[in-house]
Amino acid sequence: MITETLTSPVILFFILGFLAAMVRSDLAIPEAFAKAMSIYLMAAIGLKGGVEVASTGFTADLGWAAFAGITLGFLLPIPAFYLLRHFGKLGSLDSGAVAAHYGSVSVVTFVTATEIFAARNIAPEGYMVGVMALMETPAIITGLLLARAGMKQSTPATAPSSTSNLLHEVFTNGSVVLLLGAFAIGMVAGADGFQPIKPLFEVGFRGVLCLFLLDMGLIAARRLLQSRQLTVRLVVLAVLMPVMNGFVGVALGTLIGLDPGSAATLGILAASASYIAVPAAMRMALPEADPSIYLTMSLGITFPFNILIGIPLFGNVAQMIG
Amino acid sequence: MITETLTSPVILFFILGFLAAMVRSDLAIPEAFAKAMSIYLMAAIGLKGGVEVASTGFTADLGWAAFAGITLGFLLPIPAFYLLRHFGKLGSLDSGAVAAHYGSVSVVTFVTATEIFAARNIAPEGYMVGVMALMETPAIITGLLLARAGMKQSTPATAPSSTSNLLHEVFTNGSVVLLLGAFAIGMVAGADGFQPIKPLFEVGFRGVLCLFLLDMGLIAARRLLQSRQLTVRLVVLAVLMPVMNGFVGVALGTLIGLDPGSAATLGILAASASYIAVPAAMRMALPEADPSIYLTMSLGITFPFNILIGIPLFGNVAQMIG
Amino acid sequence: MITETLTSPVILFFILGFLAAMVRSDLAIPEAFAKAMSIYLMAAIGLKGGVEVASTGFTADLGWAAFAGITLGFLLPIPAFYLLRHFGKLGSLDSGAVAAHYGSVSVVTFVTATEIFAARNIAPEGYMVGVMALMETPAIITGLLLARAGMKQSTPATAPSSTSNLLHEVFTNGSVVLLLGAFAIGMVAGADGFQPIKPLFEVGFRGVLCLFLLDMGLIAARRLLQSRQLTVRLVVLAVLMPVMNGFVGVALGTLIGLDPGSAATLGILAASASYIAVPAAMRMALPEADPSIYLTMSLGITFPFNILIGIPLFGNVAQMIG
Amino acid sequence: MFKTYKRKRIEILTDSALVPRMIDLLKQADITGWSVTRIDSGGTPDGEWQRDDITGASSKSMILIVANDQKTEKLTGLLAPLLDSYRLLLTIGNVEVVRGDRF
Amino acid sequence: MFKTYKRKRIEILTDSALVPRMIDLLKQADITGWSVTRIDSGGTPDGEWQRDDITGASSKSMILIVANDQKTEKLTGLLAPLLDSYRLLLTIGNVEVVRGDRF
Amino acid sequence: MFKTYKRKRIEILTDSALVPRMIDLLKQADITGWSVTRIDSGGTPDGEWQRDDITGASSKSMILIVANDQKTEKLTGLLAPLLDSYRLLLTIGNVEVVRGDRF
Ligand SMILES: Nc1ncnc2c1ncn2[C@@H]1O[C@H](COP(=O)(O)O)[C@@H](O)[C@H]1O
Ligand SMILES: Nc1ncnc2c1ncn2[C@@H]1O[C@H](COP(=O)(O)O)[C@@H](O)[C@H]1O
Ligand SMILES: Nc1ncnc2c1ncn2[C@@H]1O[C@H](COP(=O)(O)O)[C@@H](O)[C@H]1O
Ligand code: NA
Ligand code: NA
Ligand code: NA
Repeated sequence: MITETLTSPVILFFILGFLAAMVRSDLAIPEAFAKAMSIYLMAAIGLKGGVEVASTGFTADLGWAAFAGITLGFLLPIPAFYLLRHFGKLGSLDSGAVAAHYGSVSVVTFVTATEIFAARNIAPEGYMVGVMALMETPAIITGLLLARAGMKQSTPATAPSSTSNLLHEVFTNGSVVLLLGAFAIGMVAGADGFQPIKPLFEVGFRGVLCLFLLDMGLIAARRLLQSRQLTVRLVVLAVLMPVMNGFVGVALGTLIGLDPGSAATLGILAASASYIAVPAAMRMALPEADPSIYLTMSLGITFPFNILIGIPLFGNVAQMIG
Repeated sequence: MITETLTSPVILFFILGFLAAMVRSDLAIPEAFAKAMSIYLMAAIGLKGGVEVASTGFTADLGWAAFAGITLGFLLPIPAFYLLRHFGKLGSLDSGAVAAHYGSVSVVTFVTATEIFAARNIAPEGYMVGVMALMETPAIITGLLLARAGMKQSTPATAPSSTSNLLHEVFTNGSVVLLLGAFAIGMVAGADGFQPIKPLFEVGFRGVLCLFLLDMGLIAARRLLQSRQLTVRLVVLAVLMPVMNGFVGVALGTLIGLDPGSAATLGILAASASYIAVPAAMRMALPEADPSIYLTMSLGITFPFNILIGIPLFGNVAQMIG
Repeated sequence: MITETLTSPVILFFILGFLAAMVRSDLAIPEAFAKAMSIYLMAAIGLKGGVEVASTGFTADLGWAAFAGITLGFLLPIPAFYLLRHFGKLGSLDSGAVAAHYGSVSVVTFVTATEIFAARNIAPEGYMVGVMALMETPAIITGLLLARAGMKQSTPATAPSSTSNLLHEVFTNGSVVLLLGAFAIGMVAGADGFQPIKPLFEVGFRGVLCLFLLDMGLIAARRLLQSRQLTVRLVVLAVLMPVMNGFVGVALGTLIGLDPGSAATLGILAASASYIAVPAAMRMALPEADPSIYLTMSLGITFPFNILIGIPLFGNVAQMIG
Repeated sequence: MFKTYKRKRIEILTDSALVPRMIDLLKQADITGWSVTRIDSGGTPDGEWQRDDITGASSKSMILIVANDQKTEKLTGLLAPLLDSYRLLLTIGNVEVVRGDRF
Repeated sequence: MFKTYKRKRIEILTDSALVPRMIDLLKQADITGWSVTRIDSGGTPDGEWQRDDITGASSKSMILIVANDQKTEKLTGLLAPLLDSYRLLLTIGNVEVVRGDRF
Repeated sequence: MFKTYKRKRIEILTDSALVPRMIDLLKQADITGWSVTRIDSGGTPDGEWQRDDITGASSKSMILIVANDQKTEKLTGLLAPLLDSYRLLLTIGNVEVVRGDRF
């Protein structure tokens, strides 16, 4: 599955971007365009998921998958935190911030995995989009609690933003609102209502994903090149945590009876680290944590690892144990 | 027709944007992307209108519709001005500026109405795009004359931009040039010439409209949240003026013999308030007028009103009296 | 062929943009959108070329075309330099900078030519995309050598960027990397791998080209309006050089046995002047050269000339002598 | 060594739609060099705003000008009566520049 | 003739994600007017960065404020303890403005 | 209370394509912190320009630097000979900063 993955144009564009940045090419995707593609991709997967759920209805599987996803979101940051603190030698602030990223999910890793699993005939269920949206935020709460517990003694000069502010920020986060909103629209509109807008959201989908991954490749490699804080231990963790979380996710998915594609997808969601919702939330809630640590680990190492190795790996595992 | 409207994805995306802004989500569409979608939509409708007219030719109906549109553009600001001045309690500068907005048209209201009327089998004639382009600017002239007449006594410190400057600005306004230009290209190219570029301009159309309305929902709600100048009287007028203008438009359209779809479209054009050409022109020509008044009324109230209620309303009225 | 060209929507959008800027309309395409379209177009043509070469394999023709293209790139700046220096009365710095532009190529001229030749049933071979990518940079080197030879005596205050820096910049130039990268992806993926992403890159292609040429029309005309350095002699050269280079290109293409479409394309590549890779490189390598001279000649005169006259002209010539 | 000159650094914050009008005033004050940059958001006692490219009517720009005292005086005189009605923000600071004769 | 007043021109360079927090502080210092513009790239001894809209976590903004001495003092006092941990850049310069009572 | 330090606020307006070259010069002057923002349009006696991302050759950026007098002096010395041929605009103003040792 790995070699098949590596000849897919979607992945090749990621590699192109990565290499271009590595040779310090000035290739650049305008940020407004990258943001636009990100919005398009989220709207498209939200709609498709909602339309599918409109036809299958709310099933027990869906309920279990949602429950498993939220549970993973809340719990995965805990072992991550201890690894980061004790093996990674990070302070508790930084450990909490990084742990929150690994408990949350990466939208584009999910989308890429869905495409690759679909091409291998193990497409996940439509409701997994909803599961992903639900997994975006719980880890933020756990990560913050861990960070604050660890730094109880030292009081920052000004109070960090109040808990109510933070909860508001977390639940009205743009990507969560867009994913769940598009999901709801898909459910209300159903297959018939989706028909007239389907062309844009289906025809362009994979091509846009290519261009978006081109940009992600550039961003990932530039993060790596510009980082100076990265220790060997942190690099190890940035590979170890997705592997651990991914296995837990696949196992849990299989245990609750999901089909192999959905279980593999739960695995890749667990394995992935957030690059949209969590960095922004951490910057606001823990401004003293160093963003270059969490961005470099999440975007520079874990993201490429998942795209190139994690997706085929968890796909294979889910098919073997499923 | 209203409930049908409310389950269309196009409208649902508008509502999603509106609600997201109301709960103060940080969801945001990059402006360059919004502007790009606006250009795409204008090019697409201009082309389609031109291609249709190329096949039907210039008919008497077209001539009458154009005449009716221009007349409405020149005259509708007059009653609006008096309502704003005497019922709305605005000064003559602000009254003139707001009146110009309500005499002009909203491109995206037109596009949304066309989509909804088409889904109800009362698609307007292709030439209505041209009529819309012609209705963009006359109200600017009337609005300025009214504003200047009202403030004759007080001379501003520097002369506002000269009349020739203003006329130039009005006739070379980007949206007018693009709409009429694309219309002309559609007419020259005809159905055959349009064939090779049709995929982009047709496949994506409704999907782009969804994403654009998502942004308009965000903009409309944020306008409402940020406005402080809005009085109850102005809110009343922002609903009353589109209803009045819309009925006048439908009636006039039916009177000159347009089919119900085109008459309903003339109604919604009369009912709609400009959000592109006129605000920019007013900021230049009447810099002393308060932009937050006209933008909040036009974008924050009248636009959502027309999208949610005006379109189905005038569609029904046109079908009843048509 | 010229009148046919002039009624193609692609060309009509260019004319619309040109006229809009000439009447000083405020029509504007957001730059992020223009840049995005440029990236899309390069990715699309790179992919298509690569997929075609994947099926035809590396042929002798391909090798000859690549060799001819690179040779033209290195040599065409030399006569251009002498014309600019002695007929155009430019200094050697400016002559070298302008000559580099005319030895290199314009991506969008190539794309437009390909579309028009395809509509005339003389579509060029897929490998011509690769040839174009190879022709982007050699002229930069020749242009710089000419400029530096001419100004040997006068040493600039600080050394211009070192040669190794410059070579790096030239070979990692974003557009070169993207074109060759997408070409390679197309070759690896082949027709089958291209299938899933084809919709985006084919459906939208001509439509995007229309909107991009609309922007190029605006840019070209604004360049002309804003330029003050342009002499009659330079205007003459901005038309003469593409004609000369184009004839050389068509003749060479025919001589090495290319089909008429590919020979015509080699002609238009030779005739075209760079507007992406070279201006940026010149600004860095020869900051003392005046950018308004090379941008106005390349974008303001040669680009419109090629779009309106050069493409049909070299198409006809290639068909006659082919 | 190079010599530096004292000049004024003027900032005019204005609606983007009014930039062309401001540039006319610059020219009336014999100022031939300026630079414009977009402002993304801001606030006043009345409320907050974000740049929005759709209407174009709620986007603001900053015009930056380096000028000598005399031109600055002239420009300030031209702008002062408009500051309130056009909602402009005008600041004047001191800077040193190298090629003084250009400003 | 018009009269000019001496006021402070304050620049705060901060992560875009922290702009709302900064605006809260401005309000605490009785400052009701500000303007925000995006910064595209920059560098520190630790390395260089470019604006990136995908994560949003590595984009920076500049907040520009014109204020009188008293408000400036108050704001600086509120900001000083955060400068290091929030990685802010704060500069205070002198400018002249026309409508002094507004700031 | 916090102490403030007098530092220089330097602005370099340059072609975006030349920003990397300017950053090399900053480093030569021992300056390790800077911020870059895009300029959207401008004018000179020769004509007006707008930012254009297609060619990239007609877009300009402003580099903002806070530095102490000694580094400023050094940088000005490095830049002075290039001002004309590179068409740079250089301004130097006074500001107060809080953490003076950083600049
Ligand atoms: N006096 C000035 N104030 C502000 N910006 C200026 C001034 N003079 C020139 N500029 C800017 O610097 C750019 C280059 O100017 P020049 O060196 O004259 O080609 C112009 O396009 C303007 O954006
Ligand atoms: N004291 C200030 N400092 C910086 N910007 C300001 C200040 N006051 C107003 N502004 C900006 O100027 C714009 C117009 O202000 P106003 O004239 O109050 O409507 C505001 O939206 C802010 O972006
Ligand atoms: N001396 C300086 N002049 C201008 N900008 C600076 C300076 N030092 C730091 N910056 C900017 O402030 C950001 C944060 O700096 P730091 O607090 O060192 O992480 C940098 O990325 C720069 O964009
Ligand atoms: Na995860
Ligand atoms: Na109207
Ligand atoms: Na050429």
